[in-house]
Amino acid sequence: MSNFTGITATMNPLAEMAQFKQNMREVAASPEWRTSKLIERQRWNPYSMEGGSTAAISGDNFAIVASDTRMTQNDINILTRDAEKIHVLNDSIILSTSGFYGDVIQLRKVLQSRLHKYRFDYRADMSADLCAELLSRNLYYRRFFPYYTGAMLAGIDENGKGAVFSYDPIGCIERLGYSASGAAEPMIIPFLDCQIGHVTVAEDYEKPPLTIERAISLMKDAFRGAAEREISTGDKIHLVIAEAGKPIVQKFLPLRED
Amino acid sequence: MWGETFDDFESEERELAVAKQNFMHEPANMNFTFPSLPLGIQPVEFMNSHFGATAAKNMKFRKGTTTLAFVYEPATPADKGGIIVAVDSRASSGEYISSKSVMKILDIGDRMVATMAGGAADCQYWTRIVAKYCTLYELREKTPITVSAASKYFANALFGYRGKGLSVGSMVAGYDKKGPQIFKVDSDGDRCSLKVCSVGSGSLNAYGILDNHYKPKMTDEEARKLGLRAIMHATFRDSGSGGVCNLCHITPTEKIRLPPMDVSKLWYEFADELGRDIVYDPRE
Amino acid sequence: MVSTEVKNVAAHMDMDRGGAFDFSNCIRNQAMCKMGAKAPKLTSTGTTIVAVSYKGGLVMGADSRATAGNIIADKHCEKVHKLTESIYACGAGTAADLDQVTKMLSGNLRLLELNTGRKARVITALRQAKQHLFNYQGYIGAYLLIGGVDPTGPHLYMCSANGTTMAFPFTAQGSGSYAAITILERDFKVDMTKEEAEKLVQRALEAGMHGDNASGNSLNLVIIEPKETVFKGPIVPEFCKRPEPNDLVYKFKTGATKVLKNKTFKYDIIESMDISH
Amino acid sequence: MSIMSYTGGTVVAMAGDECVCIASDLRIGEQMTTIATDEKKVHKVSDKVYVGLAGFQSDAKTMLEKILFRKNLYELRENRKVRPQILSEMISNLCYQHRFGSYFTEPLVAGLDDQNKPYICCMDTIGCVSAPRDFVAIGTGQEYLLGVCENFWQENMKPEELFEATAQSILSCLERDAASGWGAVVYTITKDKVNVSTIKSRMD
Amino acid sequence: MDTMREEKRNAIPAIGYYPQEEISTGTTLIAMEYNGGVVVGTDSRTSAGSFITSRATNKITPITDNLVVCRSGSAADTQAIADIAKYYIETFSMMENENVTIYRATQIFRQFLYNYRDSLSASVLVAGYDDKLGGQLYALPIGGFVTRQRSTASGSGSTFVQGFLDSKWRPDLTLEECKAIVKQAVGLAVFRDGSSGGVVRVATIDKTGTKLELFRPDKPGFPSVAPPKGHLSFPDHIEQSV
Repeated sequence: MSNFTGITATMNPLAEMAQFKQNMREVAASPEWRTSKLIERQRWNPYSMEGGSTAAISGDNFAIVASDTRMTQNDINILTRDAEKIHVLNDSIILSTSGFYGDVIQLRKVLQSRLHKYRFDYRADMSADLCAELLSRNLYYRRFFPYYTGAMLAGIDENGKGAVFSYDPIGCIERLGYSASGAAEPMIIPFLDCQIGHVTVAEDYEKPPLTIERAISLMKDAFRGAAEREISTGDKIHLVIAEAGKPIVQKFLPLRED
Repeated sequence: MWGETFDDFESEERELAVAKQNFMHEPANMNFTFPSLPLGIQPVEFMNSHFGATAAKNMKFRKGTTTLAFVYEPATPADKGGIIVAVDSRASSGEYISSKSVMKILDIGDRMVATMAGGAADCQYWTRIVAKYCTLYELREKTPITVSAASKYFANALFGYRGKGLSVGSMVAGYDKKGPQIFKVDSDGDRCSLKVCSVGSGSLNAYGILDNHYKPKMTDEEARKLGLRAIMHATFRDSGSGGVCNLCHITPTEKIRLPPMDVSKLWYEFADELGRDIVYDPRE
Repeated sequence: MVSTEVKNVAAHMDMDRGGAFDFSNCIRNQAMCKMGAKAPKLTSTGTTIVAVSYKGGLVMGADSRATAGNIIADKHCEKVHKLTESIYACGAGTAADLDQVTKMLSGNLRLLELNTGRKARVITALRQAKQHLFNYQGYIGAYLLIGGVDPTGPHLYMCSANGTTMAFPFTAQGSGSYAAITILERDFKVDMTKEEAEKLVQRALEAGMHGDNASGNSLNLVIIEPKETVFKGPIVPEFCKRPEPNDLVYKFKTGATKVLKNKTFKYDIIESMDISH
Repeated sequence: MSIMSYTGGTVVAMAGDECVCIASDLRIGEQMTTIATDEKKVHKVSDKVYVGLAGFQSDAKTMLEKILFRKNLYELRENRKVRPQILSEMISNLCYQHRFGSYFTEPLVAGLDDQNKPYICCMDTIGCVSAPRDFVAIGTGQEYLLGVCENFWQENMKPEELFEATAQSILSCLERDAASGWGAVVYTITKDKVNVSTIKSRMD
Repeated sequence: MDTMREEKRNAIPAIGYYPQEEISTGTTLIAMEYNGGVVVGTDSRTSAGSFITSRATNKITPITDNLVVCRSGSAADTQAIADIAKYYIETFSMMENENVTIYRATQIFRQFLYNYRDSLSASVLVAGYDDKLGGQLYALPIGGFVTRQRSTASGSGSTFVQGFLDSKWRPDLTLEECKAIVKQAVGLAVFRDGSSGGVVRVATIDKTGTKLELFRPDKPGFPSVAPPKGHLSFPDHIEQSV
C-alpha cells in the first residue's frame, strides 16, 4: 500500500541509515572533487525562469491584480524592464501568470482563442468562473509536459463579486480572497495573510474592513517590500483594477530599479 | 466537421485540422492523448527534476494531506448512521503551504463523494471525469450508479496511466442500493472496499485514533466527534496537514456537509478537555 | 589570573588549531547531499566592483548587495576591504571567503609593516593572496581586485579564485562587470584627473547596479593617493531609492498578539562590563 | 527536501530603540513528522546577548556547545562580559574553520552591547556576517519573514511596539511554513530586563 | 603543438564550491632559433570562456636577463609554475655564483610540469641564450616532456600557422628575417583563431639580453593579412559592398 507521504525519501529509518553509511563509504573512496572534473552531459531543459512575480486581491465588488514588469535571464541579467505579465482577456477576466515566459504567452494564446470561439458560439462573453474552469482543464491537458507557470485568474464573477483563482502548474484550481505567484510569492503571501486574512492578530483586536483603497495600498506596499528583498522584482508595478460595473483601469507605478 | 467543408485539404493538412480541432474543442476524453515529452525523456524523472524536491518553492505540485472515512451503524434509533468522511484542508508543496483552505471532499453524484489525497490537481481532474461518467450513466440507465461501479471506472482510468507519475489516493464513499460503501482507489490502479480507511501523509496518525475509538455501532454525535478528533491529531503530528477540518456525513437519505472547524481551535479545546497545560513555559 | 592548567588545557582544545581548516564534516556533508538533500545556499556577492587608476592614484568602488539565491541577504555589506592605510581590496564571489581572505591579508601586511618599518607594497598583498588561493585550487571562491599606492606608485591588480593575477589600468569584476566594463572601455583616458576618475567609477558602478540583478542598494568609493586615502561612505544613487514611501503604516497596538504565558528576568544595570572585582 | 529543513525551525530578530527582540518557533521534526513541540532555538549566551541557531538541529546543538565553550574561555581570559559584536566574530571564525565541511546551521546573534546599543547579525553556514540595523531572519521561514518584516519594521520602536511587530512577523511566517510552528516564544531584551513570552499560535 | 581540451569544473554544493569560468590563455606562441639567439612572438589575449578578461597581457615572462618563458594553457597554473621556477633559478644562481644554463632551467620547469601533470594544464616554451650552447629553444607541452626545437608554435592559434612556419624555415636565417617570419606567423594565427588577438609582442633573446617589441593593430608595422574578397551575396541590382 503506497502511502502518499508527499516526500521523496519514504524509506524506513533503518534503510535510510544503511543508505547513508553506504554513501559515506562511497564518498570517502572517491570524493567529488576528484571525480567532478569530468564535463557533465548537458541535460535537456525546455524551461527557463524569467523571474518576476504577480499578486491579486479580491474584495466584495472589486478585484485588483498587480505584477512587476522586470524580465530576468537566469537570475542575473535583465532582459526588459517592461514585460507584460498581466493580460486583460475581456472586460471581466484578467489573466496574470509568472514563470517561464514562453508558457506565459502560450497560455494567453490558448485562453484568447477559446474565449474567441466561445463568443462565436454563444454571442456572449465568457464569465470568470467558466474561464477559470477552462484554464484549470487546459493546464491539466499538458499533465506530462506541463506549462512551467504559476497562473492566476482574477475578475468579476457572474453575481458581481470579485474573484481570484490560483493554480499550480498542472491546474489545481482554488478560489481565494488573495493570492500571489512567481519569485516573490513567499514574501507577499504572509504579508497579505496578516493584513487581509487577519489570521495572526488576537480575536478581539480591531480588523479593518477590506475597501478598494486599502487593497490597492496593501498591494503597492507588498510589492515595495518584495522589491527590497528579492532580486528579480523591480522596475514598475503594473496595477490592474477591475470594479463591478466599471471599465478596467490600468496603472503603472515606479519601483526600485536596481 | 465544419473544418473540411470550409476549404479542401490535402492529406498532410488533415493532421493540422485534427491538431487544430484538438486545440480548439473540448477533446472527447477517452481517445484524448496527453501531449508527451520528446522520445527518451522519462516523464517521472523529468517531473522530479523540474517540479520535484529541487524545484522552486512555488513550482512544486500541491501534495500532502490527511483524509479518512468510516462506516458505522446507528447505536440508537434517533441516529441516522451511514458514512463519516473527514478531511483536512492544507495543500503544501514541499515545506511551503501553498493553500490553507482546499476543499478536499469532491462531489461525484448527489449521494457520492470522493476525497483528494496525493496530487491535488490529479484528484480534481480525474474526479470530475468520474462524475461526468456517473451522471451520463444515470441518464442512460435511469438508476443511480453504485459506488463499486464508479470506483471501478476510476481505477480503470488511473490504470491506463500507471508509471507515468500520476499521484492519486482517493476514497470513493457513498450510499447506494447495496448500503454504505467506501472504496479506496490508488494511482497504482488498486482498489479495495474498506469499512475504516485513511489516506495521506497524516494517515498513520489518523489510524491510531480511529483504531482506538472506532465501534461498529456509534451515535451520530460520537462518530462526528471521532472524525474531527482523528483529523485534529493527524494535523498536530504531520506537517503536511492542517488548516480546517471539513466533515461530510452521508446518511441513507441525504448528504450533510458540516461547516469547517479550525483544527487549531479543536486542539486547544482538546487540551482544556484533558486539563493538560500544553502551553510552553518560557525559560532562559 | 587564569591558572596555568586552564591555559594548557585550553591550548589543545579544538579552540583553534592554528587557524587551519577543519575537514571533519567534509565526508558527512557529501554523503548527506548524495541522499538527495539540497545543500544550504551560501551568501555570495553577485556584485559589481570597479577600479580605475589615474594620474596621481587610484579609485576603487563596489556596490553593497550580498545575495543568497534570489534573496538579498545583506543590503549594505562591506565589499571595499581595507588591507593597509593605502592598499584596499574589493571582492566578488563567496562572501565568507572574501571577508576571511582580506582579514588574513590585512593581518599579514600589518605585521610586515611593523617588522620592516616600511609601508607594505601592493605586489606583496597580491603575491600572498595568489599563493593562498592557488593552494586551494579555486575552492576558496574569492575574486579580488587589489589596488593601492606604494612607494613605487599606484598599482591595480586582479586576482581570480584559482590564482590568476593580472595588472590593469582599469578593470571590473563580478556579475555586474559586463555592464561596468563597457562604460570603462568607452570613457577611460590614460592620465585622468581625480574628479574625472571618481565620476567614471561612479558611472560604471551605477551601470552595473542598474543592469544587474545581483548588484545594487548603494555604492562605496575609496580614493587612494600617496598622501591620503578618502573613503566615501554609502552613496545611494537615484534609482536605488524607494520612489514612493509606504502608503500605510503598520503599527500594532499592545494586545495585538495573545500572550499565553510571560516571565521577566530582571538585571541590575551595571555600568562597566568588568567582572574582575 | 533540503538539509536545512530536515528538522525545520525559524528565528527572527528585530532591533528597536535600545531594545532587541528575538523570537523562535518551537518545532523539531523529522521531515514530515513533528517530534517535539517545546524546543526553542534561542539560547542565552550572557545577560543581554542571545544566539539563535536554526537549520539542522543536531549541528545546531553541537554548535551551541562550541559557542558557549569559546565564550567561557573568552570571559576567563579577558575578565569581562562578551559583547555581541565580539560573539558574532567568534562564531564567524568557528563557522569558517569548517569551511569545507560546514555545520548545517545558520547562527544569529542579537543583544545589547555595553552602551546598550542594539546589535543584531545573522550568518550563512560558513560564517559570512551580515549585520543590518533593522531585522534578520534565518531558518526555513526566512523568506516569509523577510517579506513581512520589511513592512512591519519602523525606526526607533519602543520595547512594547517591537514585541508586537516581532510577534506578528513570526506568526505570519509560521502561517505559511509547514516545517516550523507549533507555538512561538519571543524574548524582549531591554537594558534592565529580559521579558520572555509565549504567544498563541496555530498548532497544525 | 597541442590543443588544450576545454575543462569545466562542476559545482560541488556540499562543500560550497561554485567555480566561475576558468581564465585560460587561448593564445598563440611562435618561437624560432637563429644563430646568435632566439626570436619569440606571442599575441596578448586572455579569455574566460567567451569574455576577454584582458586584451593586452604579456605572455612572455622574463625569468632572467637572457631566459624567457612563454606561457599558454591555464593562466593560474602557468603563472604559479613560472614563479616557482624563477625562485629556484635565482636561488641556484646566487648559491653557485654563475648563471644557470638554459638546459638546466628547462629541467627545473620539466620537474614541476611532469610531477603535477594530472592537476596542471599548462604548455610552455622556454627560450634563452647562454655561452655554452648559444640560443636555445625548448618546448614543454601538456605531458611535461622536453624537446629542443629550432622553430615551434604552441597554443590554440598554432594549428593555423604550422604550414606557414614549415614553408618559411631555412637553416641560416638572419635576425631580421626571423623576426619578420615570427611576426607574420602571429598575425596569421590572430587572424584565424578566436581566442588569440590584441597586440603582437616579439622578443629577441641573445648575448646582450632580451629586447621586447610591441606592434599595435592601429599603428604601422602590424602584420597584415589580405584574405581574398568575398562574392556578393545579393543579386547585383541591390546596392551592397563586400
